[in-house]
Amino acid sequence: MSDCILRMSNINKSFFGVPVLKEARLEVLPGEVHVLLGENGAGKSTLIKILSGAYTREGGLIEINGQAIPAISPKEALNIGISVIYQEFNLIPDLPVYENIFVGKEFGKGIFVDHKQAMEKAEVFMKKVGLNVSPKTLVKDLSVAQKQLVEIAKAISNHVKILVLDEPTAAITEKESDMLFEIIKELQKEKIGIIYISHRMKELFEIGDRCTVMRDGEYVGTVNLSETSEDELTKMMVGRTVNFEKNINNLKDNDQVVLEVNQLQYRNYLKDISFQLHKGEILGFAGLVGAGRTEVAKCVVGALKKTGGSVKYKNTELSSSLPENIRKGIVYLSEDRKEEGLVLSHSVMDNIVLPNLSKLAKPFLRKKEMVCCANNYIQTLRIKTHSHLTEVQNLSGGNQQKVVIAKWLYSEADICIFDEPTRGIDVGAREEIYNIMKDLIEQGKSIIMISSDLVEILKMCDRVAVMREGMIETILENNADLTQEIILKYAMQGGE
Amino acid sequence: MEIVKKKIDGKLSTLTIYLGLGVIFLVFALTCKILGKNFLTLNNLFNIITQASIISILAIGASLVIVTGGIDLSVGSIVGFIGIFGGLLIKAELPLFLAGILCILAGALFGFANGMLVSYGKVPPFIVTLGAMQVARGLALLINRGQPISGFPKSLGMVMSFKVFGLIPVSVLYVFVFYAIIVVIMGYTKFGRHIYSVGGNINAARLSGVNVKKIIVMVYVLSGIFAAIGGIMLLARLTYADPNAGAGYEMNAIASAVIGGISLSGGKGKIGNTLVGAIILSTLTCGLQIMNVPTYYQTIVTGIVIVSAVFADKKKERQSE
Amino acid sequence: MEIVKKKIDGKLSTLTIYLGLGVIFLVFALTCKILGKNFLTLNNLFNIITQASIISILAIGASLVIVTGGIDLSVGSIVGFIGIFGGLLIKAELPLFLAGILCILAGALFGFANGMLVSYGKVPPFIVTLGAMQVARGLALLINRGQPISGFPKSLGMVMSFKVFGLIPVSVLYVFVFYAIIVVIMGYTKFGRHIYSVGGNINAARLSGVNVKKIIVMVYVLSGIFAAIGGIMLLARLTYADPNAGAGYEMNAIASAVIGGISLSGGKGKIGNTLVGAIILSTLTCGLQIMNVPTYYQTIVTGIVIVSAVFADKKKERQSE
Amino acid sequence: TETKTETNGKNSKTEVKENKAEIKENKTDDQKTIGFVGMTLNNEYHITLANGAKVEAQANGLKIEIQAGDQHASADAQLGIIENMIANKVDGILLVPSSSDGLESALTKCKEAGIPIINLDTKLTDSSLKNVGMDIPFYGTNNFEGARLAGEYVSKNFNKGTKTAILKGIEGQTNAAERYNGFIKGAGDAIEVIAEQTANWEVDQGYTAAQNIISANPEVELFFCCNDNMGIGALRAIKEASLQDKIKIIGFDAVSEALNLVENGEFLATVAQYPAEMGKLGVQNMIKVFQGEKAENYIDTGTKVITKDDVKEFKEYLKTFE
Ligand SMILES: Nc1ncnc2c1ncn2[C@@H]1O[C@H](COP(=O)(O)OP(=O)(O)OP(=O)(O)O)[C@@H](O)[C@H]1O
Ligand SMILES: Nc1ncnc2c1ncn2[C@@H]1O[C@H](COP(=O)(O)OP(=O)(O)OP(=O)(O)O)[C@@H](O)[C@H]1O
Ligand SMILES: [Mg+2]
Ligand SMILES: [Mg+2]
Repeated sequence: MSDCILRMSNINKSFFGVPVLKEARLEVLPGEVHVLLGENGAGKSTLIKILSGAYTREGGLIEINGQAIPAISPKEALNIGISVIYQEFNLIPDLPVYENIFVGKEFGKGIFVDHKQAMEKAEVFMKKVGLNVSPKTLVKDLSVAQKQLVEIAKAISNHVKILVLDEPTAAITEKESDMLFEIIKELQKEKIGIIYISHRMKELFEIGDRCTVMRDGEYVGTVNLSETSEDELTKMMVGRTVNFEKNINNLKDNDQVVLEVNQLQYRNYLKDISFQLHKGEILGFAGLVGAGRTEVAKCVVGALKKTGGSVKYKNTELSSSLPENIRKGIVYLSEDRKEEGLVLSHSVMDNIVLPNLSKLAKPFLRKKEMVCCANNYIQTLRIKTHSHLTEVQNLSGGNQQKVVIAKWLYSEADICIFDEPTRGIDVGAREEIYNIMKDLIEQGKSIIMISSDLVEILKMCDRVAVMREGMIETILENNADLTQEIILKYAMQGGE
Repeated sequence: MEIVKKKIDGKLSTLTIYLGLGVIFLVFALTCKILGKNFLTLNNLFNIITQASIISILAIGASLVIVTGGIDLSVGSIVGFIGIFGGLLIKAELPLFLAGILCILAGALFGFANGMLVSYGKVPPFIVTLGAMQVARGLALLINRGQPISGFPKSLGMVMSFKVFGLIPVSVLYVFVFYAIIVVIMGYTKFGRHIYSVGGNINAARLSGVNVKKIIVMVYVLSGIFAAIGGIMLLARLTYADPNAGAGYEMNAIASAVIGGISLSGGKGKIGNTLVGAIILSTLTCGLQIMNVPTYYQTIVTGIVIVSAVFADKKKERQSE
Repeated sequence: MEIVKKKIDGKLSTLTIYLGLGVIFLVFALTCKILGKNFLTLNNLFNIITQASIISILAIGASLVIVTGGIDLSVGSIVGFIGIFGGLLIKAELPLFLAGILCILAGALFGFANGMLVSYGKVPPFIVTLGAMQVARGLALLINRGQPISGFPKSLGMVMSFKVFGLIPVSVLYVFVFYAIIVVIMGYTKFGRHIYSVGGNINAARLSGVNVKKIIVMVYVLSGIFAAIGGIMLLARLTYADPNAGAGYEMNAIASAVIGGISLSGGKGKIGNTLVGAIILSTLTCGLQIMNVPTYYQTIVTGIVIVSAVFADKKKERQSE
Repeated sequence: TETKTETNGKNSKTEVKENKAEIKENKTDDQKTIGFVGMTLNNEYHITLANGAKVEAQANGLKIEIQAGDQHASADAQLGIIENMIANKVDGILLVPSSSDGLESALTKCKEAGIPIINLDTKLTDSSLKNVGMDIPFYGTNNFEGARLAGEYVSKNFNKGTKTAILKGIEGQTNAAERYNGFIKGAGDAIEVIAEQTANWEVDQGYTAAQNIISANPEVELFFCCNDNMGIGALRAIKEASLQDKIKIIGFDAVSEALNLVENGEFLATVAQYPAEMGKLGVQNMIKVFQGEKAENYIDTGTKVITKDDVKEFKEYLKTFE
């Protein structure tokens, strides 16, 4: 095709001598949403980073509008009109939202910046993406989802020819996703080429035109999304099909309450949170961005100091000491793997064993056992890594998330609170994780699952608590009648 | 409502440091009153700022470097080197103005070497500037074989001791002019905002199109230039060049920045407050000396007051836990 | 194959620092040979380690603190304080052993205060330990009115100068024993891994159930204890207590750690390499003094060699861009 | 020039009287205050100097404010102290300068404020005094002279070409240079300098430097240490190498430990100055200035090489200042 806006061909890239991209290809037409699909670690983000100049390629050709592009710096890429929302946030925590949106392309005359203009312009973009905070808010004070919205605003504020979105919806809910799709459709009209990466199969069909599938750094094929199905794509991606049926849980013990939360308060963010968790139950938490689900979880485990109410674990009041609660068997998997989940500069093994060192210290740590257990999880979760000693920051996003999951699985806790556990995880691996959750239930453990992915909530949970503006709006039984629409209605407007 | 409250809180927290300075002033003024000493006189206020002037100029450079997440240990030695270098130039009868320019160039050169090694060489700033500190001190000793220089023309002294309107020491003006400029640069220019972004998240800054290496080099160059200016000021203040001059100044400069709330992890802090930090340090020295507190106690009290001032400043952070 | 290559690469990169030390040794040995001086003798090797011994012990504490992302500027002053404090105790005829215990307690107390202010008080480590540095120095001067102490029993000197098997100075043994212990602690205990995690990502560590505040306090306490041990060693080495002793040691200790590859941003670094860093520094001093290089050049050469050594070490990082 | 300065002196005296009137209003008593600006108070020599002044001032019913720069002994710190003393309206200043020509700015400020100065210990250079147009009395001694005496002692008692190592003070300091030069001058060809290193006045650095010098030059016979501290360090290194019989040490300052070491033969000699005397004379003459009399212009407090023969006597003399 000669009229494509972007053509990448025969792209190679290796890290420390390990090839990651092997003759990878991608062709994008103007005005199309081109989906890039592949398992965790397939090389999608790497391909994108080569396009944006964040990495240098080791051979291959990049053409834009038929013109070959040499190796370029991120700044040059931006100038050409390549705008990228990276999978890992690239925001500056101590600068306000509006400055983050325009960093590197500040408004103003000569050397000076015009803060006022920047703020006004920022508000326009923020409104577009549905970010309802003051533009002066510091980015570090935002929730993960809000940060994602800042990234989107930042990307669309560029004058773009090619827009790349690397898992933009992994951390946001339906409402914001819909706004994003509106924006994308607007941009399509301007004949912009859009590359879209996501592991949420459902939305691909909603937004995408064509889809390129990658496996192990290689090009597998390109298909028209209107002519294919989820199963077919999954097969191209992981080489097998994956079932998507509702999980039916017979193990739930309604008489045995393991966790009882009563009138929990947290400053002015949470009001009167009350719920019970039963033995062998998966309790889902749904809600829009900023509804306060994360705060509930953090107050329960003691990562935040609650300002009122009580949390009872097996009929005894829980202290607000996090290490003590972890020892008792209540663990929290953070939604923010970069800030709170992982020590990025440490190895896969060190991250997995970190919460579990007490088990391994007798009194000296037994390295063999550590290696053994790390490799065990690398296998069962199929974490794609060179070895257990690889630094986590060198893993792909989804594989990093698997490390976070591994570290909490290994802790063998009684109550697991998983906050967006499958954020950025591919369909195949998602299934493994669901299976592991089922195993946990079978062992008599209980799970609270916070997720922005309603498909997953409906598939896994026994009951669903829907939150809105710091309160639990309702708790719904997950029976055959429950649909995404019902949950969304409660999340957005409340019960009335 | 809440937003308003938050705003006031925010303002207050940047005000804590001024409050701290105010309290220190008040305590000294009262104690001195009781002891029958003069503390709160206009002349003494000028003294305090003059005594803070050199450190506060160095502290500008220190702050910039710290905001990018680095550190500059070389400024004290550069002060010493510039004294001898400038001294030799003046002795060779170069016009003061030209000597000044050459000194600033020399300072910029040191800074440039530091910046290149940090940004392109990937050597940690601590090591680079520790090395530069030793090289500059060695050169200060070497180029005049360890000898101090004296006997400068009167005009040199006027560079620092001249009084504007016969009242305000010019050194006080330098401080306010430089700080006014740097506050504008940091707050209202692209360069300033880029410095914050580099320190806040270097990868994000790079991927957003900020030329991070250039920014880092420029910041070290500026630090070198301010060190040179400090060196010239010290030379003029003493009309004497000592190859050992400036030893330990880097620590005072860094301390001023950190007391003023510049975070050593980078990306954060208001540069104007650095001046307050420097003035707090010199107020302490001045006040304790006027009260004739024995030297040993002075050290102890200074240590305790610095920690207490910052401790008070962090009240909010402690509460937010 | 590739994995093997990577492993060797990894090993090599931790080896660069040893290589650097090797090169420095070689250069000195050859030059001294030519100049007809003795450098490569067993006795001189022991000298080098003995001369590095105190700094290398302090550098253990410095490294621990740096791994948590902090810094400890107070150790040099604590060395000075402990000299006078221990000296007074010994003069008061306390048994050496008991005096030693009390010194270590005093060091631990300083460290405890530092740690509490850093972890619970949220005061930046730089400020806390700068304050502690001044307080400790003031106390060192105060408790004996600025006077040194001398005339200690012979047995005190033996604490450092005793030779095991009539050959190996006991100070060399101290160094290796302490490093052996700390290498095991950092690599093979829960406490050690927790220290790394706190420095790597304090939030992640906290949410993983690490009691980060306790870890931070303990690390500063350890730094205080190692400073006290260094102070006792210096007292024994000189059998003379000088209230100014140890000034500037903190910088040498931190430099040793950073040359050894401990990252000032925390979470990373092999503590064993800190010892290599300390030995590099003392080899430089020793070699240059043996060659009788004039002081000016010594400072300059030391500065350049330190930067070059680390520059060579960062080759890989530069390439990976 | 002399007459000129005298009128200057008178001027300042009248100004002092005005100040006095002001102070009377503030203070309840008519006590005069002397400001003592030390080089540092972190070592024995300077503490003794300050104590000499303090004891004398108290004996005469005067107030004395003792301040000093910290370990760096910098001219800048002293300038700050003097500025603060001027602000605080002291009546006279005893100055132990950190360098002989680094305090011109400070002197000018005192002159402008009309505060009389007496210079102790380290002499301000004539060119400095000329530059600021002041004539300042000096009581102290000459470091060069003291070191030269030590050198002469060596040339009398040692063979020609004695292999000598010198430990120097902080590079660039006036005292350090004078002591080094004086010794070289006095010793002449009696010594062959085989090594010289800076040990920054510190005990531990003296120890390290001596250790390295000994291992590079086992033939060394004499250490001249520009202060006793470095000598104390060198002694440790020599003892450890069991070379006490072969290597002699000469120090400088006559601090108490050095005197003990001379007494028991571990130091060959040390050079004594009379710091307490300087402080005492300073106060006595400042009183004269206060009373409108002329201060003694120059008193050499003398230096002496203290050896085993006269160490007892010298210790007796020191006792009178305790
Ligand atoms: N900086 C790096 N250093 C070493 N290896 C890397 C680096 N970045 C990526 N890799 C490796 O390259 C492979 C591809 O990573 P990439 O991030 O492109 O995957 P991805 O397709 O985006 O996966 P995900 O869906 O999990 O985001 C992974 O195996 C990863 O370990
Ligand atoms: N410490 C804090 N300071 C300021 N605002 C806060 C703080 N903690 C929480 N908030 C605000 O409280 C709201 C609830 O955030 P939270 O992260 O719990 O939402 P959530 O339901 O988990 O949504 P998501 O995870 O999808 O973003 C957000 O608007 C967030 O900005
Ligand atoms: Mg990816
Ligand atoms: Mg959340």
